[in-house]
This record gives sequence, C-alpha cells and structure tokens, in this order.
Amino acid sequence: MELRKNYFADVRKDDLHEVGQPRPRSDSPGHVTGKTAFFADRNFPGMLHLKMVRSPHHHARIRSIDTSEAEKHPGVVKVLTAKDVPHNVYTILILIQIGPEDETVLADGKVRWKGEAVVAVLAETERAAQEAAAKVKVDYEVLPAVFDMEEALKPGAPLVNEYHGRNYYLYDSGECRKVRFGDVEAGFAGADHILEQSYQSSPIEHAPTETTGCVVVPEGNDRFTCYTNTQAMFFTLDNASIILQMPGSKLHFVGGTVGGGFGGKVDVIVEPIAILGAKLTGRPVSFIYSREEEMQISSPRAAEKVVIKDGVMKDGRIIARKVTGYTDAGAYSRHSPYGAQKGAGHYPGPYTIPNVWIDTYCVYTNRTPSSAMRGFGVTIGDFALEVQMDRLARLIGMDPLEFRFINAYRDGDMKAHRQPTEGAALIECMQEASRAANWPVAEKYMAMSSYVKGA
Amino acid sequence: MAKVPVQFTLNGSEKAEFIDSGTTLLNALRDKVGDTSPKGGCHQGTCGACSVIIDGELRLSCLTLAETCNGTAITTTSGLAEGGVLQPLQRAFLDTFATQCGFCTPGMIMAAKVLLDHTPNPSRDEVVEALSGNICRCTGYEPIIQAVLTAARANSQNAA
Amino acid sequence: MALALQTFATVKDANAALKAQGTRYLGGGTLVVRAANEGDVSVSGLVRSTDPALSAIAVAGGKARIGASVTMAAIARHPGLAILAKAARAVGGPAIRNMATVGGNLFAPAPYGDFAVALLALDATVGTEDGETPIGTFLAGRDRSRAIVTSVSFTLPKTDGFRFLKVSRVKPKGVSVLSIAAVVEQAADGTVSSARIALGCMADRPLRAKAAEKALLGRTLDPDGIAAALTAATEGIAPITDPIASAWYRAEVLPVHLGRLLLS
Amino acid sequence: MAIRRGRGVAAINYPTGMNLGGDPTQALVHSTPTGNFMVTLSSVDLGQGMKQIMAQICAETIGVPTDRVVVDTADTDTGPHCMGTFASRGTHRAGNAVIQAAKEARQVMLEVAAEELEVNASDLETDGQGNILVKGAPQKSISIFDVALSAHFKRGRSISGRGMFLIPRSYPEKETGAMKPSTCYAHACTVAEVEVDDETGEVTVLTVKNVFEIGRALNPKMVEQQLVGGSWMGISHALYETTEPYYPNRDHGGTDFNQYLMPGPGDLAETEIIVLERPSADGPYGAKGPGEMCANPQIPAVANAVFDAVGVRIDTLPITPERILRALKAQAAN
Repeated sequence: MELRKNYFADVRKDDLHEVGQPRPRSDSPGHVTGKTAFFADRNFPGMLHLKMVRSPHHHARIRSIDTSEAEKHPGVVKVLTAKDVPHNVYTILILIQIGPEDETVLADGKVRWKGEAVVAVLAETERAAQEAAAKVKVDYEVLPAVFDMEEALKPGAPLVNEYHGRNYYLYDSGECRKVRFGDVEAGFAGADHILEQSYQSSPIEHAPTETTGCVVVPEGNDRFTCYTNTQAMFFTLDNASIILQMPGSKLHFVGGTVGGGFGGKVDVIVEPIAILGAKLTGRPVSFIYSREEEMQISSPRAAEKVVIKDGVMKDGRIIARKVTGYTDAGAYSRHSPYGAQKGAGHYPGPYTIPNVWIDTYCVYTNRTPSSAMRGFGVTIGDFALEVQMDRLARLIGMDPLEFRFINAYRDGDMKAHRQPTEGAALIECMQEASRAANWPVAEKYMAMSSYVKGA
Repeated sequence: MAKVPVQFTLNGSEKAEFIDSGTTLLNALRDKVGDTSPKGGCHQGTCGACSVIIDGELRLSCLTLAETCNGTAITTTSGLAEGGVLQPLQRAFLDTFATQCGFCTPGMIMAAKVLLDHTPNPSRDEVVEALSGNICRCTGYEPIIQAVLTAARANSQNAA
Repeated sequence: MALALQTFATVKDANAALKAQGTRYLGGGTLVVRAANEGDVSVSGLVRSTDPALSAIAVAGGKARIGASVTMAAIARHPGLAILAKAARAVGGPAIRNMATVGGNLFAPAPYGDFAVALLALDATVGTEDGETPIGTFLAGRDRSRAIVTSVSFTLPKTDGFRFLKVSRVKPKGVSVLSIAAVVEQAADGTVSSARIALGCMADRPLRAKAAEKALLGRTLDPDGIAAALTAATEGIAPITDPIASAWYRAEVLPVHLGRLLLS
Repeated sequence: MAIRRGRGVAAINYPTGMNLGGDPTQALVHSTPTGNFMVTLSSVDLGQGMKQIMAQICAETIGVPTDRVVVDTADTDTGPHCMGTFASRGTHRAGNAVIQAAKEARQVMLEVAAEELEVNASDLETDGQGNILVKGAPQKSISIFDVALSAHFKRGRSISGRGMFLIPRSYPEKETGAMKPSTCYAHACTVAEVEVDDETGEVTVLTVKNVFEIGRALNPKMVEQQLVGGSWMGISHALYETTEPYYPNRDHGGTDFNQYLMPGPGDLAETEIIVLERPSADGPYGAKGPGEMCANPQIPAVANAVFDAVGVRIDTLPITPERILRALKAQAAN
C-alpha cells in the first residue's frame, strides 16, 4: 500500500503521534497463540444444545405440530414452540420505529420460507437434539409460493406476509422511497441518446469463518449472561428484551470478539430463543448455527434488480437519470426496508446530474429473509451504475475514464437528495488511478480538482 | 451412554479422557481437554479452522474421531509458543498483519507449520498449496501467504 | 441412538458388524463423520478395520494394488505411483488428502470422486472379501454395496500414457466442474491403438466416454484427429447440476477440456 | 482457443455511518491510579481492529503512547451504548465518542498537573511519551504516572471523561426525497485487468489497481488489511459468490465452502492499493469509513474488463463462466 500524501496536503495537518502510525494489533498475539476467546470457546457444565426444526416448504400452512415423541427422546430437556415465546411476532428495527412487526421467532400457523424455524429442541448433546428434532411431526398444507420479484408485484400473486398485506414494504412515501430532482422527462427529451438497461444480482452470503451463535448462562439471580458474536450489543439485547418481555436489566451481553461479521450478525435470531431456553430449563444453552445454516438460513445480501435509464449528450454530460431499484427482502423485513431506501440516497452515484428520478422498492418473496451486508444498499447499485457508465461512454465514443471526469461530483454540487456535495475526492481518485494503471486521460482532466472553483 | 477411554499426547503432555464413542477429536479437545485453539468453522471438512497435526500430519479434527487417535502425538496452535515466546511463524503472522478476525488463524498456522516442517524454504506455489484447505474471509489470503514466506526466510536465516 | 465406533482387527469381523442396521464403514471420515456432524441420524454405528493390508501399497511387475485405507497423500508421495500423483493431489486440500482414502473415493458422489475417475480410466478392479469386481460394475452397483472394499488393483500405464485433468472454479483446491482421466496408447506411427477415457461430473458417478474412445482409435492426437472424439464425448452423458456449474455448462466445456487434455 | 485480455474501470463513493444518521455511540475514558487509561465501550470488533484503533485514538487525544491504553468493550454491564458495528460506522462514530471522552479526561489530567506544577492548565502540553510539560519550559514537567497518583490519592479527582456522538436522524421528504443520508463519503477508483478464455468463459483477474480516499489512515497497516481483503471480496462478488446460483429458482444453494465459491489462494489478482487522505470535517482525526466501500469498485471494474476482453455484457451477478459462455454463443449466433 502506498499513501499519496501529495493529494489534499493543504487541508491536512500531518502532526499526529499515535494516529497514523502502523502500530501492531493488540489482538494479534491472542490469535496466533489460539488464546483469543470467541463466544463458543466458553464451555459450561450442564450446557444444553439447541437444534431447530425447520420448514421443508417455501410456503405452507401449519395444520398441527406434534412434539410428543421428541419430548420423550433420551437426553431431551425441553421442546419449544411458538406458544412458549412471550412476544413471538417481532421486527428488529422497531427499536428505531420502523415497523410493522412481521416475523415470528418460531413459526405460528404458517411458514413463509424454506428453512424457517418452527420448533426448538434442547438436549444434553447435539446428537440427542438432532435425533429428537427428526421426531417432531409437523403437518403442513403446502401453499403456492412466489420467488420472482416481478411476479410478486403482480396482482393475484401469492401473499407472502400478511403483516404487510402486500408484497412490498409501504413507506410513508408510498410503495417506494422516492427522490425527485429537476425534470427527468424534460431531460430525456433533450438528450442526444437514451440508454435503458436492467441489472440483476442474486443473494450473497457473508460466509464468516465463525458461524452465528451464542451461549447463554443463567446466573442464578434471575439474570442471564449471553456470550454472543452479535455485531450490535444493545440492539440485540433490547430486541431480546422485547421478544422475551423481560426487563433489559435481566440481560447481560458479552461479546466483541467476532470471527468475521460483514453484516451477517446484525439480525437478532439466535439470542432470544437461547435465552428463553436457558430461562425455562435453568441450564446453560448453546445455539450455534451449523455451516449449512450459516449458508442457507442466515440472512444473505439481498438479490437486487436495478433498472437505469439515462439521457446523455454527445459531449459526455449525463442530463437525466432514472433509477428503479428492487430489493428482494425474502419473507420478512429484517433490515431490508432500510437497505432499499439507502439505495435511494445513493443513486445516481457520485455524479452531478441535473434531472434525477429514483424509486426503490423493498419486495417480499418466499425466500430466506435477506438483510444487511458490507455495502448494504449500495454494492449492487454501484455494479449497475458503473457498468452503465461504461456503456454510456462507449455509446458516445468516449473514453470511459474521461467520461467519468466530465460527470464527477465536486464540492458544492447539489445532489439529487438536495444536499450540497462536501469533501469530494472522486476526481483525485480517478487521477491517481489514471497514473497507477497507465490509463492516460486528457490534461484538462488531470488538472481538475474536487474543490469549489475559485474557493 | 458408553464412555470410551482415549489417551494421547497434546503438545507434549499426556492426556487421558473418557469420552462418548463417536466424539470428534475437535469436540474432545475443546470440550474435554480444554484446548479451544482448534475452531469449529464448519464441521464438514471444508474450512480448515479445526486443523491439528497428528503424528506429523495435518488433519481435520472435526472429521477425526477422538478414539482413533489413541497413542498419537497431537500438536495444536496453543502449544507452539514455548515459555510464552512466539515461534517465528507466529511472529511472522503478527509482523505481516496476517490476522484480522483471527478465527482462521490457528488452523492456518497448523497448515503452515506442517509445510515448513517438511519444506523449510517453500516456493510461493507450495505455500498456496499448503494453505488451500483453509478458508479466510477477511484478508484475501495475500498477507497470510506473505507471513509464511516471511517465516520461511526467518527459519533459513536461523539455520544459516 | 448415540453414535458409536467399533474397531476390528480383521475385515471379516468388520463385515459381520456392518450387517447391523444403521452402521456405516469409517474410512477417512470425510464422508460419514461429516454426515453425522450434519445431523444425519440414520447413521448410528460406525465400523472400521485396522487390518494392515488395508493400508498397504504393492507395486510390482507393472501392476499396482492399493489397500482401501491408503490415503490420497500416501499415493501422491509413493514413488511407484508417481503417474497417479496428479490425480491423488486433485482431491481436497492437504489435510483432506491425509484422511481421504481410496476406498472412500469410490463412494463419493459427484462432484467428488476425482480419484475414482482415474481408477475407472485405469480399468481397475475393486477387491472385497467376495473377490474382485471390474470397477465399472462396482460403481454401477455401489449404492447397494455392503461389503467392505479392501483394495483396488490395476495395470500401471506407460509413463506418457496416462492423462488427468480436473477443472475447478477455485484454485488450487476446489471441487470439480469436471474431471477427465485418459489412458491412451499409441502405435509406432502415432495412431491411437487403445483408449480409455473416464469422466467425472458427467453423471452422479464416474462414467466411461465409450463413443469418444472408439472415435479415437486409429487416429492421431492432433486437432483433426481428435475432432470426431470430441464430438462423440458428450454421447451418453448426464452431467450433474450443482452450485458449481449447470449440466448445460458441463456438457458445453467437456469437449473443450477433453481436446486440451488430448493435445497436451 | 483464445485467451483474450481486457481492462475496465469503475469509480464510486460510499457514505460513512448508518444511512440517515440517528445512530449514537458513547464512550467512557478513565485513568487508573498509575496513569494508564481505560476506554469503555460496547462496540464490537469483527476483526477490523476496532479495539486497536480506539486505543490509538484515545492515546493521541490524551497524549500518551498507545500501549498505555486498554480498551474494554462489548460488555453491556459496563460499556455504554453503541448502535453496533455496521455501515462503516465503527471508527467514525465510536472514534468521535472516544475523542470527546478523552478530551474531558485530558482536561482533568492537565488541571491536576497544573496544581502539582503550580502553573495554569492552559500552559501545559503532553510530550506523547507519558509526561506533561510546561510549554516553553520543558524542564518543568511531571509524569502522567505521578499526576494520576496525585489525582487519586491526594486531590480526590477523577481523571475521566464521557463521550457521545450522534448524527441527528434525517427523515426523507416524502415527495422529493430530500434527505441527509450521511455527513461524509469515502471514494474509490479501481482499474481491473482480466483474461477471458473464450471457449470456457473462465475469467482470470490479472491485476487490480485500487485508489481509495478514506479521510485519514488512522493505522496504515490496518487500513491496508481492510483494503486488500475488501478488494479480494469485491472480485469474489464479481465472479463467484451467490447462495442461489439459479436465482430466482431456489434449488442448488451451496451449504459449505466447497459449494459456496470464493477465490482461493491460487486465484489472487496482483493487487495494488493507493490511499489518499482528504480529512472529513466530522471524522475522528478526519477518518471516514473504509470498511465497506473497499469491496465495491472491483465488481463493475471486472464486469467492464470482461466486456473489454470479449465484447459481451454480463449484467447479472455473479459473472460466471456459464453466463459468459452463453453470451459468447449468442454473440456468435448473431
């Protein structure tokens, strides 16, 4: 890595002592000696293992659940169903007033995705829990399912989630988050070329080497210590408190040493049910996702569809951009309504365009609920935007890098969401990339600056 | 449930435990012996975080039944530093900033140790091959490859 | 039922114990221990044999006999089996190769079982207490096979007569998009006198490319000479679709990779 | 067969912190009796190095070496609230909270030192080595060790401070979408060079040259870790990763690291990282959040490079050999 100090030297004082220094990491010695304690490295006498019975269907009504054989299985201590969960219908962003509550801790009457948790089995050993889980009988009436976002948005599509009553999230702005800036249709009308293109992704897993999990220990004083690899301590504690209808003061969360997160450990999934198990049995409880669960049950990055329509001039200026983004939330909201509207704030990318129209939708389908991941709401959008930029440049016969200089945002430029640009550095990044990659651009672009002209 | 005895040396010290038949070496080491340096990243044999050295060979402790290890000598990452002094390989992981979350690190170090034990001056390709059964999601592998090559250079300098 | 392991000194005793319901043979553990870890509760008993013959490699008179418990690592480093080292190293990473056995590889469903593809091309025989079975017959019936595999035997090909290729998305260790093993012998004039080609991932288990073999006979190993074989390579295949690749893709690139292997 | 080469570029920006703000983080800092400093948080280290960076920020602010600072974090019985580690917010939000708390603690420390040295606190400075000096008269000094002892046992002062950082939440205007998603943005530009096998659709990424503007590299080696790992993940996203390879069909989802594809140590592109620093107005020592954005620009850069190489556009992620081969066949058919 090279630090190029010649850029922005006028706005930066390099007078720091500790900051800016390549100090060794304080956690590394623990890692290389195997001494670092991850949550699962704590073992407690009498610890129970929790295994989940999961839906084999994408969408089904639950006619009945029979746990009697499982309860009799040797080593089984407790079997939990929806009725055992004090506040079974929840949504994690309710803490920042984003509802409605739309997800069940344990399925109640219905499953909406293949893999959804239905029954929790707690047993002396993992093996006993697995064997007992195989003995739980669930009678399902399979329902039509919908997997394609466009299909889901059509009239008459199977309804994924009754708590929403429609297959998309309803924002205060309506069926989508909107940004309206300038007059996009007038922009298209005046453009030399119009280019409309659709981009698509499929779900992506965080795949941390350490799977999601927790170990919960009853402290004997009506408090419970939860060793967890959550990415958000109080967010998880407070949601667990709501789900369990238990004062937060009864909960003690210990974590902060996590084997990779990438956004995959911000859903509150394992902790509430494990705490409930510890409370109802009085025993320590371990609930750790298997690798298979991490890959297919834990929330992935959402699949997205992004449709971009641009109006561009022969001289390289983009004068109108319309973006329609669809986020495949799967069966439940989790963080997806937030991610979808983050896209609305991000488009049209780091470019100054006078006429912009953005709609971003959060769509429900019968698949594993998606949620946050590194680059949440932006990563797939950037793929779409930057491939579109390449296409536009070639359409008008311009060098793709030079085309970006022409449109790059600079300090003071008004963004589509009506914030003036501050602290821009896109131009300088492109100038340095031009040098590093030996991709020459015209001298006028190398002479540009992100600073406000004359300031 | 029938318990079976297992006996092996772990990092040079004798261990004997009664375990449930069918227990994996990973679970025996972590839950019975108390050595949590091997990590359970997948229990499928696909991530390498549980790697240990058994009689000089790299093995996956998650797929090895403990009772098949009777009489063996097992090495784990927790046993490498002697008297609190890091081995050159461990030192190299620090110096090249080859750890991030640290979960894969003990397994990576095991894989690298077996390589360097047999091949003190490996080529880059040999390092790549040696690490190929171990997943890292944070680093992009390059710092770990550099750590192993750095350790190899340190080894050869010590030998010379 | 908790999982329990029984160890026997002889294959005969182990075979007897395997008759109990829910028992599986424990080789290297890469298949059955994984299944147990993943919650396959149908496996309740594991049986193994420590018979030293299972771990023996015998190479003599141009023939090789490999005990079923011999690991991929042991094959890769055996001087008499150098010709197979590439195929043995195609299996897993270093730790897996120290565990995965020849016997186990015969049972590994596609996309696994790359070494079995090599054995199929070598026209190996599979040994059990009941005798020797041609590998093709064995693979076809492996789902019903209960007797412990004790060995595989085959005639060693000439040094330049054996070719092996594994195509993976991930390098250096990744599971197969496809694998190809070929034993091709050429007459003095360079024309192909005999050919056996085995394919991995072109069905749920290794498969012989018999039409391609036939199309190669009497031809030379150059672009024109192999053209008919490449066209015939996809006859009778039913490639798997999995997270690595679709059946369509595997069928499309099979002739490409076979061509590269034959011309290499 | 032909191996065809191409290159592509992409430029991006990325917001620091939770979208629309409203995401608080608190910190507490206090001195031990012998002048070591404890930072108490509930922020989570995912491997990115939160603990180390908070120690360096605290040390810089108080004016002591980093090894005099201990970070105690992620225990809800002791640590004050942090919204969590996500959205590239950890360093920015927690860093600001630590600075505020450390400044308050430093002020008490200087006041105690001033009493001991019988000067005004405003006339004192730290030497970064554990001593407090009188400006312009460095021979007149006291160690922080002695200051802490004095504060604890003689003067009854708590050398401590509280920090809280909150970007007020922005609510998007319904019809126009006027809003404030973030207060600062990191930037990047990546040029990728690839080879494409036009008979199999296989892509080899030869080089990626990444330029990142991240405000301030608080620990350059740790920044490098993030950026190198992120660049790898970007390439991985571009070419390999998905839990549903046949989306929207749900079949054949990978359940292990053999089936869930990511580049192995034998697939690494030659990676160059260049860092620019335009300090952000509200960042801790100018830092922005680099953790997420560093994995974004490689995806379109690789996609554009594939087009440059073989003339087909793959608009669906991941850009698999199959998608390329299908497109090449369609191209040939036309």
